[in-house]
Amino acid sequence: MEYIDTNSGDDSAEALVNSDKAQTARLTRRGGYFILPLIVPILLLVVWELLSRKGLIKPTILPPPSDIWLVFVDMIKSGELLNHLRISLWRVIKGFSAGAVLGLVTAVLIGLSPRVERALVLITGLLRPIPIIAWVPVLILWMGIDEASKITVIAIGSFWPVLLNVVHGIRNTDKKYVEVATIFEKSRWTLLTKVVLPSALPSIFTGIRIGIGIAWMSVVGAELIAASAGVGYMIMYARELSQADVMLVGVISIGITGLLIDYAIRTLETRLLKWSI
Amino acid sequence: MSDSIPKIQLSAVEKRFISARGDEQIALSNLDLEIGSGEIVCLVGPSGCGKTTIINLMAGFEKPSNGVVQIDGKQVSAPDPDHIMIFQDYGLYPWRTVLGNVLFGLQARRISPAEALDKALASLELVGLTSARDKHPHELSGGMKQRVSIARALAVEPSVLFMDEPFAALDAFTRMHLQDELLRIWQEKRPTIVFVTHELDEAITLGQRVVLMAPNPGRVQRILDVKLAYPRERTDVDFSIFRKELFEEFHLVHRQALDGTEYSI
Amino acid sequence: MSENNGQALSISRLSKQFTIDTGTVQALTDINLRVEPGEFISIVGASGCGKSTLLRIIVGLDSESSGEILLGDQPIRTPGVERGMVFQEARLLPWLTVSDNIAFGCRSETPSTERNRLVREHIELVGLVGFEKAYPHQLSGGMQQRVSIARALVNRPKVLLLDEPFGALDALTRINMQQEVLRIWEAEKTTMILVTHDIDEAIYLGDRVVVMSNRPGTIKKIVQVSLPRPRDRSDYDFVQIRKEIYAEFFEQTNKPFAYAI
Amino acid sequence: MLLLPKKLLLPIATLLAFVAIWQLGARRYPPELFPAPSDVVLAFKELADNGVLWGHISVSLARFSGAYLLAVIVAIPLGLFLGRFSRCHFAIDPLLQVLRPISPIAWFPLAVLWFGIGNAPAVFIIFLAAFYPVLLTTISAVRAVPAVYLKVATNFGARPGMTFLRVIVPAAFPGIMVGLHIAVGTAWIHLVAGEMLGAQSGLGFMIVDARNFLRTDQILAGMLLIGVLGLVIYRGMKAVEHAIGRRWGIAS
Repeated sequence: MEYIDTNSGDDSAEALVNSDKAQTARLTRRGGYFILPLIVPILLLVVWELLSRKGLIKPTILPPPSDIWLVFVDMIKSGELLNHLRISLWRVIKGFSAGAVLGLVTAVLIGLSPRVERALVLITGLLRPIPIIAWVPVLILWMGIDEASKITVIAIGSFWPVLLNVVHGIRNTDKKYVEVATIFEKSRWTLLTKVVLPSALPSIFTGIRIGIGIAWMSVVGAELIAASAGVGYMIMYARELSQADVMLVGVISIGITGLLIDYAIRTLETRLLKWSI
Repeated sequence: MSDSIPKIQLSAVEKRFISARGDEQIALSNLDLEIGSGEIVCLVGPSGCGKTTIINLMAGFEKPSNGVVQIDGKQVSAPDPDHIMIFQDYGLYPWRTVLGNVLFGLQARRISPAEALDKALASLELVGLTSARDKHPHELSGGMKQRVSIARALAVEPSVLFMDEPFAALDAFTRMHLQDELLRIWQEKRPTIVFVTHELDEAITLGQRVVLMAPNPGRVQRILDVKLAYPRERTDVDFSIFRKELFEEFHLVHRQALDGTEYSI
Repeated sequence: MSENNGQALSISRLSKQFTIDTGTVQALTDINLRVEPGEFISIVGASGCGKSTLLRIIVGLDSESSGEILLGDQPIRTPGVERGMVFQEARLLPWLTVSDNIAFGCRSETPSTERNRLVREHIELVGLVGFEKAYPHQLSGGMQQRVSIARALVNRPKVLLLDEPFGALDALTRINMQQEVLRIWEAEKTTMILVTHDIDEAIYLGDRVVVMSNRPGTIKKIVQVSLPRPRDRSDYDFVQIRKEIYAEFFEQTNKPFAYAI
Repeated sequence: MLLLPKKLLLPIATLLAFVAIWQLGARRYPPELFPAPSDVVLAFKELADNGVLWGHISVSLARFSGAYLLAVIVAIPLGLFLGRFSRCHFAIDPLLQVLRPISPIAWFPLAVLWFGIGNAPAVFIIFLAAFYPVLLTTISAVRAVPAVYLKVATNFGARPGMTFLRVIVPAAFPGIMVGLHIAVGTAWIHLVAGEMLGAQSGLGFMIVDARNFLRTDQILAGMLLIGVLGLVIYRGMKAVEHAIGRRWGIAS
């Protein structure tokens, strides 16, 4: 099995982006940290607002920021937005937990036993490249249109990145550490718990981060195709009513929620991996 | 060394850094140093003594907080192709062949391709790497890589070579071999060489003068004139005398440095 | 502290081949060496002479060699806690603190009170009191290597193998660590086998210096160093021994100094 | 076939077992709910024979390559620019951070509103899916160029143009390649999503169409085909990357 992930999104990009904290620190010291990053978004919003006011952008196509804001506040007040978000999030949590646990267990088996790996290599090779969204129609056929099919889609989506990254982490355990354990005559169990798993932990986290990202993406996809609640449904429904403002509120809340989830996991990661700074 | 104007002159040079915690640290304090044309000067000292800072100031990669750094009587303000720095990690471009790397400096100078090729080949010949001209850096051993980087520097015929622990990543035998090579090349081209190292033997093998530095704040502890004729035999009694002298002085410096640096998290 | 059980390490007719794409490489040829209990042996050689391979065979990480290695009268085939090893990189587990790393070296059956005592004792031995809770990345290279030495010694091995342990440290820290190792050796009386490419280091530390030659890796010469410790590196006898060993490495190369100033 | 390498025995055996269980298990259900592997093969043949399949494949591939190329053409220069001028990057970064986690699928309804039904929304989605990975890896690849490369260039007096074209671009190239092949993966997924949601042609549409007629066998055939095609494109990309890396002496 080759441990690449067609579904993995841009994780390597993120790893690289994180590596230049020094530069950020330098800019911070120059005082640009708070001002610079605000200029562009504010400028953009002002131009957008002005163009809309002057009638250069049709509000049915792209409503002005102020309208979007009002709709946003309305939807928060009525509880509608949060309700949809809650439903989507809950689906993600259920689907992701199932997919991640399954992925972790399979990965440990594959990582530790070449035999298991060889047994599974062709099947995984066949199933893995199928895009998650392509599962939606057939799962709806099999499991009906309610929760089960959506959760399964999410589980499939999160299963692969977790599996691949954990296997990768286990495989990439530095041989030098394994040698140290060998010299001290450690048992296989000690080797697994004290050496292999800790050293795979960064990869496990990468898997979890990508997995949850894909889960969040899949829930939206699944809800767009078939659902009666959730953010994806909210956007789809707004489209039928041609409410561009509601659609934009939905899209932006998807972005912000995704950002928050990622932030939460990163925080957890830095807590747990304080040895690897 | 009885020249009229020194090749490199540092007067009352001071360098301060702001550390990550935000407090100011003095990397170099009030440093005066003169280096003659064609001289080999070795800077040695424990980590944190500012030897790399000095060489970066001379090469123009950093600017002094106070004082003046001059080469040929002109103030150093930026890196100059007449003063080439050789780095410990070679700085070779992995996508270029050995020859391509050596050509880089000549291309930057916009020399005609034919002339550039001649110069590059001559330079490769000088370091004995003509046969490896079409290889890529990843196919070479550490010692060969460093020779390529020396060839790249020599190709532009600089008057000064700055060498920042160039052989530190090599094993002891390769290192000695390259020291001999460097002396041979110096013999032929006579550039001024400023050489940073933490190996005492290396400093005594190469340097006409050895500048011993001490940390906290970085300063010159002592300048030792190594009055030994080249070639120097590393196992000669005379060599050992210098070795011992430097060693003892160094030990002292090192003791002080250890208290400050090694045991700090 | 503990006396050595008086077991000599004897290597006889040891050879080792590696198979690579282009054929086989003779890494070691007919190595014969007897290391007395409590002795400090230094092995010097250029890179690629098989000196590290020799250590890896002794510790049991490389197998499939021909010949025999006996510790006392027990043949060595697999790794065992009676042989400790310190590598060039400290190889500390980055996710464990200093104490936990040293404790990792303890035999699994060691009861935890005993384990704590051993860890404390060895942290003291290598002079790292106060750093018990630090993670490896917070330590300097020299300190990491101290932890690694403590971890290797915590089982009171009969033989401690040191594979270029200071190769990655700067010259000054290296000198400091050499003195440390000497101090520990004098305190623990462990048999030590040190592999290095630093001739000075070999002479400074060893009772005997084994000079190995390149391809095929074989023992070229064994030089007895009967200087009292602590040794003075610029002492006349030291310099003479240095000269003798240098000659072994530079004999074939016709002098590159065909010029004079 | 007779001299099958031993290590292939186990994987093939498990695959055969998997297919066999599927075949046996499928007998107990009606084929429109749970088709057997043989049904899937037949469905595939049927689609191929009546010519529908090739049309969908070529439409999908054209859409995919067009949108992907467009994304690459926009993202690489932008990434090189933002990577080189860190102030600009710093100014624009928060915007990127908020927009990036929005799955391209979520833009779909808006895209339909903006561009109308048809080709454009699908292309837009694929573009977005490829754009971010390429942009972000390019930026970070430029910023991750080792300082010593730049120092050497400055030292030899290389002009900014030469430093950029002959040092920064080649040094960042391997990183950019990583972005390019990641983008192939994400873009391919979103191709299917885009076609399922709104297009009237392509492999994604083919699946939706099959669902509307309850042709589960065709759905599965379509899924497998999409998977295999995606894998082939992805592997091809990797091979190109590897070949270039080797030529440059970067990959070992």
